[in-house]
Amino acid sequence: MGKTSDIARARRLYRTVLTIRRAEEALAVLLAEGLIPGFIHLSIGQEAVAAGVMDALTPVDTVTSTHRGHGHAIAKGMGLDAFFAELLGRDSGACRGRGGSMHVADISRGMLGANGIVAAGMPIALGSALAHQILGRDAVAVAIFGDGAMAEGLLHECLNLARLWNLPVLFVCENNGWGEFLPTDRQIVFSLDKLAAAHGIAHVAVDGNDVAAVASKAAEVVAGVRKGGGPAILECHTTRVGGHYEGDPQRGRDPADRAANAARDPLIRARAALTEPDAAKIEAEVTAEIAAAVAFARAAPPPKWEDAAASVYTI
Amino acid sequence: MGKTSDIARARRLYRTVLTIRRAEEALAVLLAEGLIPGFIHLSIGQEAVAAGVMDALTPVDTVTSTHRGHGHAIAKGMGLDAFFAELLGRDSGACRGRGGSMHVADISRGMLGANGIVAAGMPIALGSALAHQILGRDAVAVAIFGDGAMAEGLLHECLNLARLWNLPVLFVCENNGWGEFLPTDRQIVFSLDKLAAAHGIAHVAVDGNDVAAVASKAAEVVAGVRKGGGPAILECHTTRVGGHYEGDPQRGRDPADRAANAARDPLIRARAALTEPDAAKIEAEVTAEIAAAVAFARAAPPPKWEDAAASVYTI
Amino acid sequence: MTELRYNHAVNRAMADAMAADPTVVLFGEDVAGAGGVYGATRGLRDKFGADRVRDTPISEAAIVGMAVGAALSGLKPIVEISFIDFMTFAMDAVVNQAAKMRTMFGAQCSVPMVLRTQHGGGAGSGPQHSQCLEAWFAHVPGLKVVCPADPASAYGLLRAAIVDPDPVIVIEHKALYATRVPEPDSLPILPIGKAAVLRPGRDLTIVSYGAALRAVSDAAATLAKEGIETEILDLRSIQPWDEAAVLASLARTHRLMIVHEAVEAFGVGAEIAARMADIGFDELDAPILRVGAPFMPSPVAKALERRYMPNADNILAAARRLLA
Amino acid sequence: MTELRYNHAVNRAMADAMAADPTVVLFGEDVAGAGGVYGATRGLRDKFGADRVRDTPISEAAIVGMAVGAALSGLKPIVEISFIDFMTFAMDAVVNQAAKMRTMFGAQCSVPMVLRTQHGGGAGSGPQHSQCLEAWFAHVPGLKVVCPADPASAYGLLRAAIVDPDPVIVIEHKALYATRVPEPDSLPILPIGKAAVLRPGRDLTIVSYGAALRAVSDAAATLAKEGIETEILDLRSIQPWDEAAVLASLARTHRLMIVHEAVEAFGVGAEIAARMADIGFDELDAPILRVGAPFMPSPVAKALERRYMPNADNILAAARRLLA
Ligand SMILES: Cc1ncc(C[n+]2csc(CCOP(=O)(O)OP(=O)(O)O)c2C)c(N)n1
Ligand SMILES: Cc1ncc(C[n+]2csc(CCOP(=O)(O)OP(=O)(O)O)c2C)c(N)n1
Ligand SMILES: [Mg+2]
Ligand SMILES: [Mg+2]
Repeated sequence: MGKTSDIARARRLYRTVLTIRRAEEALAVLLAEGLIPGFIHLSIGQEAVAAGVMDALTPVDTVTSTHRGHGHAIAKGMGLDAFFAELLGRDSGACRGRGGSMHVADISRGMLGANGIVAAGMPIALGSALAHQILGRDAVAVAIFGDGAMAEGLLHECLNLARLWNLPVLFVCENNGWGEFLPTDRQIVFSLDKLAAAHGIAHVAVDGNDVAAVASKAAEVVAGVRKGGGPAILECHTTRVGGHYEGDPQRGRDPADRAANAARDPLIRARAALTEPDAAKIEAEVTAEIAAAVAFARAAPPPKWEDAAASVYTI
Repeated sequence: MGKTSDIARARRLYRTVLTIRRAEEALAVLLAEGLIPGFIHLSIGQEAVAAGVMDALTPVDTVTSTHRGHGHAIAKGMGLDAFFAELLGRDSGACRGRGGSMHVADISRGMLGANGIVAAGMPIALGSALAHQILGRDAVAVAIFGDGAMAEGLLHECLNLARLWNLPVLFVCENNGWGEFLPTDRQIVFSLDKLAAAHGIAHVAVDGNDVAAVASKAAEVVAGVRKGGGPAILECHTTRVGGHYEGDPQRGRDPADRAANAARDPLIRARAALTEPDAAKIEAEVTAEIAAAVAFARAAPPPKWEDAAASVYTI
Repeated sequence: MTELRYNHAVNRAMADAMAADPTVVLFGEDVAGAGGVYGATRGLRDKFGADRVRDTPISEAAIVGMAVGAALSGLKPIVEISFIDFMTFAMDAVVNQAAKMRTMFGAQCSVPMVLRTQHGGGAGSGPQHSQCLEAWFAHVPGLKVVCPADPASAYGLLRAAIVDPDPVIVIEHKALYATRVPEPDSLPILPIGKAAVLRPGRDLTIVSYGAALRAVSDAAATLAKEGIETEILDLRSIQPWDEAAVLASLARTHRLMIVHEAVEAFGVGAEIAARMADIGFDELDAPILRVGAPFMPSPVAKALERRYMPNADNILAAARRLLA
Repeated sequence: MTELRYNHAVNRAMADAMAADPTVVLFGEDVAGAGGVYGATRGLRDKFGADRVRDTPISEAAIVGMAVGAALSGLKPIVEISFIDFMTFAMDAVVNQAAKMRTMFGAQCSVPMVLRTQHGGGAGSGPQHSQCLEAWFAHVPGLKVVCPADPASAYGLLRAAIVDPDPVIVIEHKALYATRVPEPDSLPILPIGKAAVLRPGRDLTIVSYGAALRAVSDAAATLAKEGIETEILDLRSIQPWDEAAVLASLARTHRLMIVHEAVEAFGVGAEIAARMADIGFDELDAPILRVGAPFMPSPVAKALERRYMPNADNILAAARRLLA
């Protein structure tokens, strides 16, 4: 890859990481104002996974995500207006205010939804990959899951099926060491590399807080899957800076752990690849974009009750 | 082990293998006569697993079984009268005619039931092991499953939990190469030994048609589990001589496969460990026992409708 | 005379749909090689290839979840779960994913998948292989549920389910697969949500569906000998169900009974009775009666299962109460 | 004045049961260290030890199946599934195993397990975290289902569930955990299957349960101002439910409405209405009305969720129809 494209990529990745960070920071404010229905799970500290993985995908590639899916949606191309309006439950939201934080989806861009059910996105990605395969599309499906989801039987069913049918699916594990309120080393006895080996599935590990590393590993692995090499696993070691949900008092958490996370901040590391003027320019742009989208969402009208029932079935 | 106990064991094991074989042969006849409700899955060719594993257990040890569970129930000590009467749906059956073939259970002997749902017995064994652990019982729980069940997520959830909590549970795989009507090599991409290794669980493989080998391996592995060594897997390579259910036309099956199975008959091999008079004596006894039990069951009255509703809840 | 068997009608519906639309695919345990436990998928792999007709491992949760994803990405998957009892492993994909996606994604997409399964007793299959769980699915907004009672319905409703843009659960009945009728002149696609009057009558209405209709017909024949004319409605669709047809029949007979094989308590009959106790109240000349299975797991012993399932005797007894 | 909070009542029920019986154990996701998503299990591990109170991995199917096995082998497990929506992964263990074992094993054993979970909306939790799925479990012979609406019921019914020899599903409500009442003088164990008259009245009967009772009470207060006296029944138990109490109330008021937060179609109200349209038919002076959620997944937007859930306005409108 040439120098220019290297720089372009670094800029692009930094922009995505930053957009996710600023968007989620804005969400925390909106939540505190009481504008967001329900609870939200922020991905602060994990943004490089979303940015790096989605950088390797085309618009026709499909993604299923998790309860912590804001970053994935943004990185896959969901517009910020639609994103914020959805989070605020507005009619102009991506899902017309029906889904909210845990269900941000943009089917036209291959973002098949965040998901409120742990592990549930994985077989959906598998099915999407099956469609790619049968319809002869030059496309891959990506199943994002957290390390906590390794305890769900669904992961294992999906790995077996993916390998058996040689499906063009990439499993991306966001391994942040936590599953809800408990460290995953107290939940899971096996490691993903050994599990992958048992299934004959390629496993690649990467520092999930180094967006350049994620992007280049993802590009490599996705290329293999795209060529028909069958399923693969990309395990991204990352950090959940906050609690499980925004507002989580994090009773059981060691303060040292939080400090260690701060030192690995993917945003700072992504910025280090840029010149100061480059970074500052992107920051100004992103700040303006977020502000505009938040303003749009704040002003957006709520959905109308009269329209709601009409969407249950296709008319 | 001394010579006398070796001989005693060989007799015991042959008797169990033979009892299961003759019992199931009798079932085939009873089914053809229209006396058995529903369909039945025979374990002909797999009897050495039941006989060998149960030989390593005490009455307080618990077992959960599969849809192909006749042999497990008999080997765990279910009386033949109760067994046949249950298969014929009689009131004196082990389950008073409510369960039938797929639900033979004898809780007092630690036989927690055959199970019509693939993989469903495994977490039940886990729970039983948890009770043994918490109540400080000198007991193990055994989860029997077929190789087809390896595709169910439940197996994977159970392996993880068993290891995490160091539960006294032995997973016994009856690997007969089939899952319903399809060879399991077209269903499952991983092998149990590698999966076990990924979980840090001991895995022991054995020729499941050599009852002496199964018994001695089972004794060894069960002893380890009993001592608090945590979960283990015993994989028994065995042969399903018949189809999935009795009467299965076995359309997709290679005749060569059936012939190969016959050569590995566990009954013939178990008999070879005995003198001719020894074997003949056991055969005479078993034949008489089965005949008596079948006669008992044939004559046994059906359950009364009036009693049925009373058992739904505990009174 | 050529005849049409129920399982062949199911098979033909899939074959015709697959021939008409290359995005229709079929997968499930033993559907390809073995042709399904009840033979309903036999020959389809040979006709349409191993790419479109696939045997799966025993992984119900993943299989159904996969259908959801396939439906989102351009296929029209048909997935077979061989016994409705095994749906207990796949409820998330059906209920939390397929049923909700259209609404929770703001109508960005449809989820055009069909889940074929079968329910019911009478075959001594025991408590874990005889359940009728359709009421669960009928309670879930976003799903449609049909229960074909005869070969023509099996064909017509399955074709309708496959072209329907939303998730449809097609529940066949194990005791019906071998039933046959004379080959019909035509096999139309039947609309989801429409009931059929199987027998007109003026004295009482019996609403039923699936295999229970046989006992209902037997009872009606007995009543007819006594000069009592029963109107029999085959619901065909459980969700949505044909409220207008039931109300119209009630308005003719003023007496209503609902019969199904599922457990009576909290079953499908409850909804129909409840709805008619509201919108049909003024038409009622007698209590609304239901006949369903008693509140116990289905027993395996033949002597018990016979009594457990709704039969002509139960129905007659209820009819006499209704007409008293 | 000391007060009793709903989640503390749940906690106390478990603590008292665990103190009284060493075979009672508790496990579930984040119940031990974190004390549960709604704080209902806080402190129990400290009191009873890490052997009896355990955090599990995120493996709902295995967890519930494990409870079944533990119950068969001498423990009285309480398992928490933090949202009823996640029960979709654990239906086999509840429905095919726990519910059926006593019957299908010929009454050799009981399965004394408790499954605690919570349902319901009003918190903007969205379509996959707001469902009310109690009707599913009520349809399954062998299960008992309770829905406590207040702190004293939360205590009394949970204690009853724990001593009950059969599997009981205890369904709390996320919007109730923080509600409080003055500390009662005593906290009795409440019988499963008995309803409570929350408000006596002569003009109409409203049967409800769980958090929906708040809207029912509001509506009744409005009606009272107009001189209309509503009798309110809190069912408390859904399976078995107190048929005698509902019938007795109907015999006093001759008008019946059922209100719940679950989707109306095929919901709990259907069974109650259907039953009363049979055994209570002669008492009815008006149609039986139901108020429940409309047939759509619950939406997350506040403006929609408010309208989606049954509220005093819906109930008043139905009451006026009932009294017209
Ligand atoms: C089936 C299911 N079980 C439990 C939950 C509750 N829950 C939401 S997120 C979560 C933790 C999942 O772990 P991981 O995927 O690692 O997510 P992280 O906490 O790291 O975001 C749990 C248990 C759920 N949403 N779905
Ligand atoms: C959950 C579930 N899915 C499917 C079935 C149908 N079924 C019964 S036995 C069986 C095969 C299981 O494979 P294995 O355990 O290896 O049994 P084998 O055929 O060797 O006896 C299947 C698919 C079932 N009973 N339960
Ligand atoms: Mg995590
Ligand atoms: Mg097998």
